[in-house]
Amino acid sequence: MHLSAESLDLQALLDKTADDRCGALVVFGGTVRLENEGQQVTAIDYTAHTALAEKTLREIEAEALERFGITHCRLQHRLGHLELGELSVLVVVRAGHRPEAFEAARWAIDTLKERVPIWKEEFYAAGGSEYLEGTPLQSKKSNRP
Amino acid sequence: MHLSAESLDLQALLDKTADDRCGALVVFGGTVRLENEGQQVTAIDYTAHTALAEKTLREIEAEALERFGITHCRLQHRLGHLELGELSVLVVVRAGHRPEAFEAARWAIDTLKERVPIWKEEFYAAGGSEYLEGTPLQSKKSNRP
Amino acid sequence: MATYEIEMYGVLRRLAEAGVVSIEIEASQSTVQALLEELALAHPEVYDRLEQVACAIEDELVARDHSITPDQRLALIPPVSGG
Amino acid sequence: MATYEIEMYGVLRRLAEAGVVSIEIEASQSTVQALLEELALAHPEVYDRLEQVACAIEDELVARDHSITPDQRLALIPPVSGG
Repeated sequence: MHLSAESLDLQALLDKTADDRCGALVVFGGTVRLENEGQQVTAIDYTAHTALAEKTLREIEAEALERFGITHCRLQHRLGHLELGELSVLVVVRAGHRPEAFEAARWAIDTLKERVPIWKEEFYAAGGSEYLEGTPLQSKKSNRP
Repeated sequence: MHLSAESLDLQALLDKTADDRCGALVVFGGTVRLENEGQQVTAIDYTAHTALAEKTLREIEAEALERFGITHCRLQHRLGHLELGELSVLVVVRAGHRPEAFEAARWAIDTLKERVPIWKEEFYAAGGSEYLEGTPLQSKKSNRP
Repeated sequence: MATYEIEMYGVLRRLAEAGVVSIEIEASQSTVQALLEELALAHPEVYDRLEQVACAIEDELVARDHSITPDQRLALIPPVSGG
Repeated sequence: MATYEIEMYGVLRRLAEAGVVSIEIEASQSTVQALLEELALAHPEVYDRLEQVACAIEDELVARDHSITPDQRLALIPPVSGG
């Protein structure tokens, strides 16, 4: 389960990935921040294309294992209404050693932000809300001649 | 408290550093690994020069804030007898954005391994134990002419 | 004529004021591109977003010359901003 | 002559088979370097480690020409391997 309407549970991910073969754990967490581009934020609503997002998150996990030779990579993203400070995303990487663990975690969150169909709508203290400018998905190229 | 004879408590560090100004959390954890340099490990004993280690850990935290412009950096190291899979060290960084959070966490664990007077004695399935080759501390240069 | 349903995500849902919009086109023209062109006519408020939109059917991204049947829903994926 | 205590850490503790060793030197020679030279004579098993050892008094690293008094304990810090 890569998308969750409930609070993300880091300890559960750590328990699921516990592995004596690994000496290094790297976690990235994204949290709702009070300020963005000069505006005071009060909350963020996250929505997703759930089928494509789930599949893409699984693909990024598998690609991280292959690219970086790490042992575990787990990605989870929160959906729904998040208050300040709440975790929106978790990346958990376990590997033999720390260089590849750091590299894989960084790559996984960067890639998640580029490829996974999730959208944030920020709500402001001054009133109103905005969908943030995002990253266009690389459209599938035509298979036709 | 930077040195602990008890299991390290990541959740406590996350709670202590919770901060609405931060959008990025990076955690590094070191865990006791089953294999090192071809030998099967059963446990590690960590010892420290506690006064100098505490002070050096505090210095690295403060230096991380200044170097990387991050908001929080907490370091904790376990002492005593650790079984396979147990956490030996935790680095918790919170920052506005992820690039500096990743850089600071990586720098903090690298620097901890170079500067903090802690020693590991590995115990092997084949019997016996070894102190691992370490990194010499940069000796203080003479103040005299 | 055949009726197609198009799912709107992110900012498109706000602009179109709907999660799903229905479009009618000739069955013989049933490509993703034809649906987008008809959508732009029926919903001009999303027109200038369509260039940056990716298209999906179920959990597959599809190209604009992909053929589509009325039992398939086209999903419009604007630039993503998760994390 | 004055008695000085030297704390052994890491592999030094194993080699010396003691956490603290006592050394006697002339009070007039009381530098860190003089203590290390006497230690090498009294405990040849640690001799070849001393070049890579850092020295501390309480929570301060000190240079080898640092003066030391018998009420201060010198700590010998071999290469570190935490993390």
